[in-house]
Amino acid sequence: MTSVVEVTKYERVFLWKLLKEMILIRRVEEKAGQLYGLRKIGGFCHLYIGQEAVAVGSIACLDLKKDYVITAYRDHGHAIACGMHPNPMMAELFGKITGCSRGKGGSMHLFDAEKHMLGGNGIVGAQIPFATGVAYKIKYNKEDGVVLCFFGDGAIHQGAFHESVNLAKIWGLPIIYICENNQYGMGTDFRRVSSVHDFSVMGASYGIPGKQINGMDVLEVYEEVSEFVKLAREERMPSLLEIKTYRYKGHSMSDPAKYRTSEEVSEYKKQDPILILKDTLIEKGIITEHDYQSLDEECKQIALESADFAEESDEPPLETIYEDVLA
Amino acid sequence: MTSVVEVTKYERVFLWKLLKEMILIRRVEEKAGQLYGLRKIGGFCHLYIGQEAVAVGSIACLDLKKDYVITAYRDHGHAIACGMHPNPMMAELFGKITGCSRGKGGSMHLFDAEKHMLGGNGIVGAQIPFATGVAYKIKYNKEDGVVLCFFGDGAIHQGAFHESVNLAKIWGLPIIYICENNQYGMGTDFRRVSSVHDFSVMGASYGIPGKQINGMDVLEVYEEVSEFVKLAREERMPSLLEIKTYRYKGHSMSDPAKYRTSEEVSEYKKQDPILILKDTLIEKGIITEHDYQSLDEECKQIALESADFAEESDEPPLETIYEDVLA
Amino acid sequence: MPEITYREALRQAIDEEMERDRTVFLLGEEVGEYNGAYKVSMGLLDKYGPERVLDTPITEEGFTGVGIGAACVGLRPIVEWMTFNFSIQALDQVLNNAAKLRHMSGGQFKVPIVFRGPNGPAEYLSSQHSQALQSMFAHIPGLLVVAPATPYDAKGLLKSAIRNDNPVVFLEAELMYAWKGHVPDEEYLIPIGKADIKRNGLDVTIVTYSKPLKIVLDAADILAQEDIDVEVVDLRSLRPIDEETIYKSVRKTNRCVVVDEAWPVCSVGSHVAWLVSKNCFDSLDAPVEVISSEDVPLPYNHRLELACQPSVEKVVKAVKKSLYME
Amino acid sequence: MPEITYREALRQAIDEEMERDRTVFLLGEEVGEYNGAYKVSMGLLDKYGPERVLDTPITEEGFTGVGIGAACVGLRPIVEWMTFNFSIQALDQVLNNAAKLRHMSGGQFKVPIVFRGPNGPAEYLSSQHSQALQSMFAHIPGLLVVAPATPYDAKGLLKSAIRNDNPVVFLEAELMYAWKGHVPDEEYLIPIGKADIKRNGLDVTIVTYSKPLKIVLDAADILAQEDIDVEVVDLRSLRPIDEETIYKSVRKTNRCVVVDEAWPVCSVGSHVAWLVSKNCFDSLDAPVEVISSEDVPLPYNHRLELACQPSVEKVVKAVKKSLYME
Ligand SMILES: Cc1ncc(C[n+]2csc(CCOP(=O)(O)OP(=O)(O)O)c2C)c(N)n1
Ligand SMILES: Cc1ncc(C[n+]2csc(CCOP(=O)(O)OP(=O)(O)O)c2C)c(N)n1
Ligand SMILES: [Mg+2]
Ligand SMILES: [Mg+2]
Repeated sequence: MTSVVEVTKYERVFLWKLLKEMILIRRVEEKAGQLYGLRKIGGFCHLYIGQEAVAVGSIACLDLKKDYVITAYRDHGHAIACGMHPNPMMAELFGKITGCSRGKGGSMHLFDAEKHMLGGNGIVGAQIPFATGVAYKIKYNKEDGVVLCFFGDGAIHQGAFHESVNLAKIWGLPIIYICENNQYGMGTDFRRVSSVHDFSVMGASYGIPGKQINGMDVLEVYEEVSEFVKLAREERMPSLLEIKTYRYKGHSMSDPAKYRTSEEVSEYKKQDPILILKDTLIEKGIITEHDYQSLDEECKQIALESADFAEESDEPPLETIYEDVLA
Repeated sequence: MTSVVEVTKYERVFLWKLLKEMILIRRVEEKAGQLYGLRKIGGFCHLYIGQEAVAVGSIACLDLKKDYVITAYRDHGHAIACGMHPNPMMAELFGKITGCSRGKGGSMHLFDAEKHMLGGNGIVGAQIPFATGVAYKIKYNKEDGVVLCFFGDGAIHQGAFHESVNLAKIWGLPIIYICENNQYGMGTDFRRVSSVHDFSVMGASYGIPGKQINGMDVLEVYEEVSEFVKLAREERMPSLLEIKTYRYKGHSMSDPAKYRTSEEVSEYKKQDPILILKDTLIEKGIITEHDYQSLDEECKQIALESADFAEESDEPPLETIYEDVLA
Repeated sequence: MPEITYREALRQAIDEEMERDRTVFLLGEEVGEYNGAYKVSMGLLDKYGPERVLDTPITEEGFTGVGIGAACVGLRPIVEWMTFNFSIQALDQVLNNAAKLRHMSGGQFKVPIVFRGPNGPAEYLSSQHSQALQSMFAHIPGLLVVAPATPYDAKGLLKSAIRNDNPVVFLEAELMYAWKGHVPDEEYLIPIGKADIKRNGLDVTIVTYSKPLKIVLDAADILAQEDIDVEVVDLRSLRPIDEETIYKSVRKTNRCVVVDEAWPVCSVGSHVAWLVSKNCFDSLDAPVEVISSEDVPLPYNHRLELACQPSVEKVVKAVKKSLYME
Repeated sequence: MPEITYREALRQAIDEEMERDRTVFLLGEEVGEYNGAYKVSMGLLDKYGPERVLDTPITEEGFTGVGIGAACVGLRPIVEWMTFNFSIQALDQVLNNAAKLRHMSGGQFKVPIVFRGPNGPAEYLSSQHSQALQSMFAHIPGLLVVAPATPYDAKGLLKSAIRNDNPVVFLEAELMYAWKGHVPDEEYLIPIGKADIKRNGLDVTIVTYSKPLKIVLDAADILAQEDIDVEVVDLRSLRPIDEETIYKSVRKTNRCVVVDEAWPVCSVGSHVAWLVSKNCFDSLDAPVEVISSEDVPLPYNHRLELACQPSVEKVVKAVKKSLYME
């Protein structure tokens, strides 16, 4: 399968960046999954594999000097797409002091305040009012930024979402609400708990535009989200995007995912976001298979190094228990 | 002004009942307002004057043997329309032991479990999930009833509303969500805090029908709501109705209502729901002015008696403090 | 008596009560097709069907309120919160509806509903997912609150909770689900509001409940080797608290340590410690000690998260302190 | 020193801080065009405009979260909850975001935000609208909690709260808004975490805070006529609690009564009573008494609602009890 977007209009370096970020997310997460099996990582670890095009394609629309990203606990992909280095990320998964959150947050709580990646939130829907507040700051300071607020298909029914969108509309906030519909909230097919199966219609309740977007094609994501970023930036008009995607792994490492068939999973793997971009770029002669292989090697190497970095890092000293509680 | 509905198709006794209930609500509330001024009643006392057609017209669609009514703190009108006698209601406003809630609840917490009037809730929006649960009981027991859930224009933005409607739709619950849009939530014009100004469009987010209804004409309310009661009863399809109305008084007794002009108030008083019905019935020769006057006298008398009843009732004994806490 | 897990004890309690009374039903996230996030409801959907075992969207406020509404008109819902960390989104419904509808209607309603799920830290979950929130619920009049620590108590108390005509907050713990214990085949109920002496002793009373019971019993074993004879009172119910059982024990031992995994301030632990301080004033030979969680959000790192919580060592030390042994 | 109301003291504090620092802004229901449900924000919309004085829809969870987000990126929001009864709808945002974002990000954020509004019973409002909910907030690490009882303390503490880099829960009371007191013209700040001796005495220490301060001082006057010399410690801050000031007083008087208008179980009142019981164990000549609200939802009827709350008589009685005078 190849992208429906005319790729030749993009610079090679941009396409390369998209490809690299997606591969890097995948390789780092595969490494994390492996290390989880070795009990180097514990607790909830929610992998993003299969969904890479969503974070990479939409965050590519931003200028993170002035824009912001906020997401839920399935946050590895967004962190890397925001430019967070895998080392402090992996160290965080290990609970080490060199982790981005000093070992206090773990997988669900990746943050990089400087890179404007503001989490990483474990309470379903709780990041949505928070993200709306970040957008309020942009308006308050008459800045030029926008906020991408990511959440799952499971989160869209939460009252916090609905309260937030209304606030964003009445106050004219530059925020794009992105529902990453990976079809399941834990073991629940979204159709079983949702009154409508096209979430983008919900924008109408708030007088804002809504759109359903194919999230397996990173270029499509990029093109579509760009429009709404522009709308937010230039007209302070919020929007609601439903980006259709799929997670290959269980909800978290401990989920056997019996609620879906292996056929369904294989079906989606055929539209793998990395494969689509790879095939497109090769077909158009923008990269070669060899380019791809060496990029993949490079990403595997970075993932490996992040594991070494995490392994070799120190545990946080006991007295850090009392740190980071109050400023 | 007269009703747009062809009244002659209704039995006189039915029309008389609608008229009487509206007048009774008004007279009892006027009495309550007066007694508040005399400090016989304290705290928050939210009058319904101006909105009578909403409760009376919609509750007239019900069979309260099997149907239920749930509302917020502005509940005097709904209580009377459910057939609650003004005596225990007024006694409750006085905080007397003969009050429907034994003096524990006051104006905001009228209940008559037998008459299926289930409150009376002081937390904006908190009655909406509760009402949805009552509808779940109807489905669970394979009963034939429906629930009318009333709330204000201020409550519609609450997350609790949105979560509830989704549940009602996915479970197929017989409930009609009625937003009584009296244009203000306390001092806030609903347009200032609402993304859309026709709330009935919000039904689309949940795949349920929505409709805007004129709430100053009790017959229009009755006819329209009947349709949706039927839909809920026969097809288990919930719906969202926005009934446009107006409150003549301040938000509560202590509100000087400076946020609106006296012209606006007079404008609405011209479409007074009692006057509309009265004029219609006189015009069609169904009642005479004299009938109306004696009905009004009767209602004033009932209001007066309820005040006497309340005044003469006992205070609750001190030890009742520990009663009604646990079953 | 068969030995079963805490999880299975809960499952049996729900199953038996659903079988006995058709008004009992279960709702919550993943309770049906997934058989429960922690498998407490295993098999119940198959047995009772989707109207009595109801999968909900992730809307704690909404579905908790639905349960309360259904309870007021004659059903007996069991609301499962996937964990108590998420219960705070539903707290308004519990505080302002469940705990008050009977009161503010002058007794017109019964509110027979159980709110249950795992509470307290598990492992490697960081601060949002590692909270022991019982103190907030125990603060609220109009509720009953129970926190059993053994399969036997769990089953007997859950059955009582389901039959009770009041809202009952029922606290479990992820790390307890696999704990085993003897549970009789015959039906039994444990009354809400009764503590239980889990170990008899003469020297010091330890009052505890829920998951920390295990470390308390371990600490008691260690102390026994040093000839310190500990009595362990398991509260089981946090609202109401069985004060008499506690005082009787402390009036015998003259010393008291309270062990509680919640944060210390305004907690069940400090409340019990005050009750003992006041009501056993003339019997106490030493101040009442409280071992609680550290007064910080729980970190993800495992060494740190363990260091924040009550431990055998901390309990041993507190007991010795109350004996002026260090 | 001019005499002003508690309401005006708050207004001045907000006004001065908004004037001093343009990142400070106020949001909440009716704070703007209506000038505040209780008129605390009178005139501020006119002065600062609608972006700094922001009327919100009735969505406590939503607008509280908006404040927290804005705080993490450099603004200093003041969130007004129309009353604390409604704050529970926002508690998830306070507990899981405001109190934890700094922690779970390893210190990457400051969260300079104030949550304020009236707490505790007013009159004739029934149970949903008459709750003193401070104990739930005081339980939570990651927050600061203050509850001033005089216009002077209110102004000085609110200015400190606004300047503080942490989330501060600031508890007022509807019935206190009209109370008057002297407040200097010059700027001053009161540090969070410091209690204040509101009356010196030798015989019994009464620890209290917020609205009950008034009845405690009245009780002290009555007791003085019987030659009972009461010392009154006003906590002012509930998190952290100024333990040293309390202990110093109790070690002098050897007796302690705690007066708190919250429900008794897991409350600020019982927590302070335990702290004193433990840390002044060797000085106490009597058990620490706690006067709290009755452990029931508050009824609407006025006589009943007063009977549920602390009163001068109850305080006098408790003091005498601690002196073994009855
Ligand atoms: C308020 C709340 N309720 C429940 C949970 C437990 N939980 C964690 S993830 C999850 C499913 C969320 O699904 P979705 O929003 O679709 O995100 P995805 O995992 O698919 O990325 C649930 C129920 C939670 N973390 N917070
Ligand atoms: C959760 C919550 N927030 C705030 C309030 C305070 N309050 C009481 S009534 C009200 C306005 C509600 O307006 P609306 O829903 O339009 O109902 P109306 O009074 O017009 O009938 C507000 C803000 C409350 N009771 N509950
Ligand atoms: Mg999902
Ligand atoms: Mg209104």
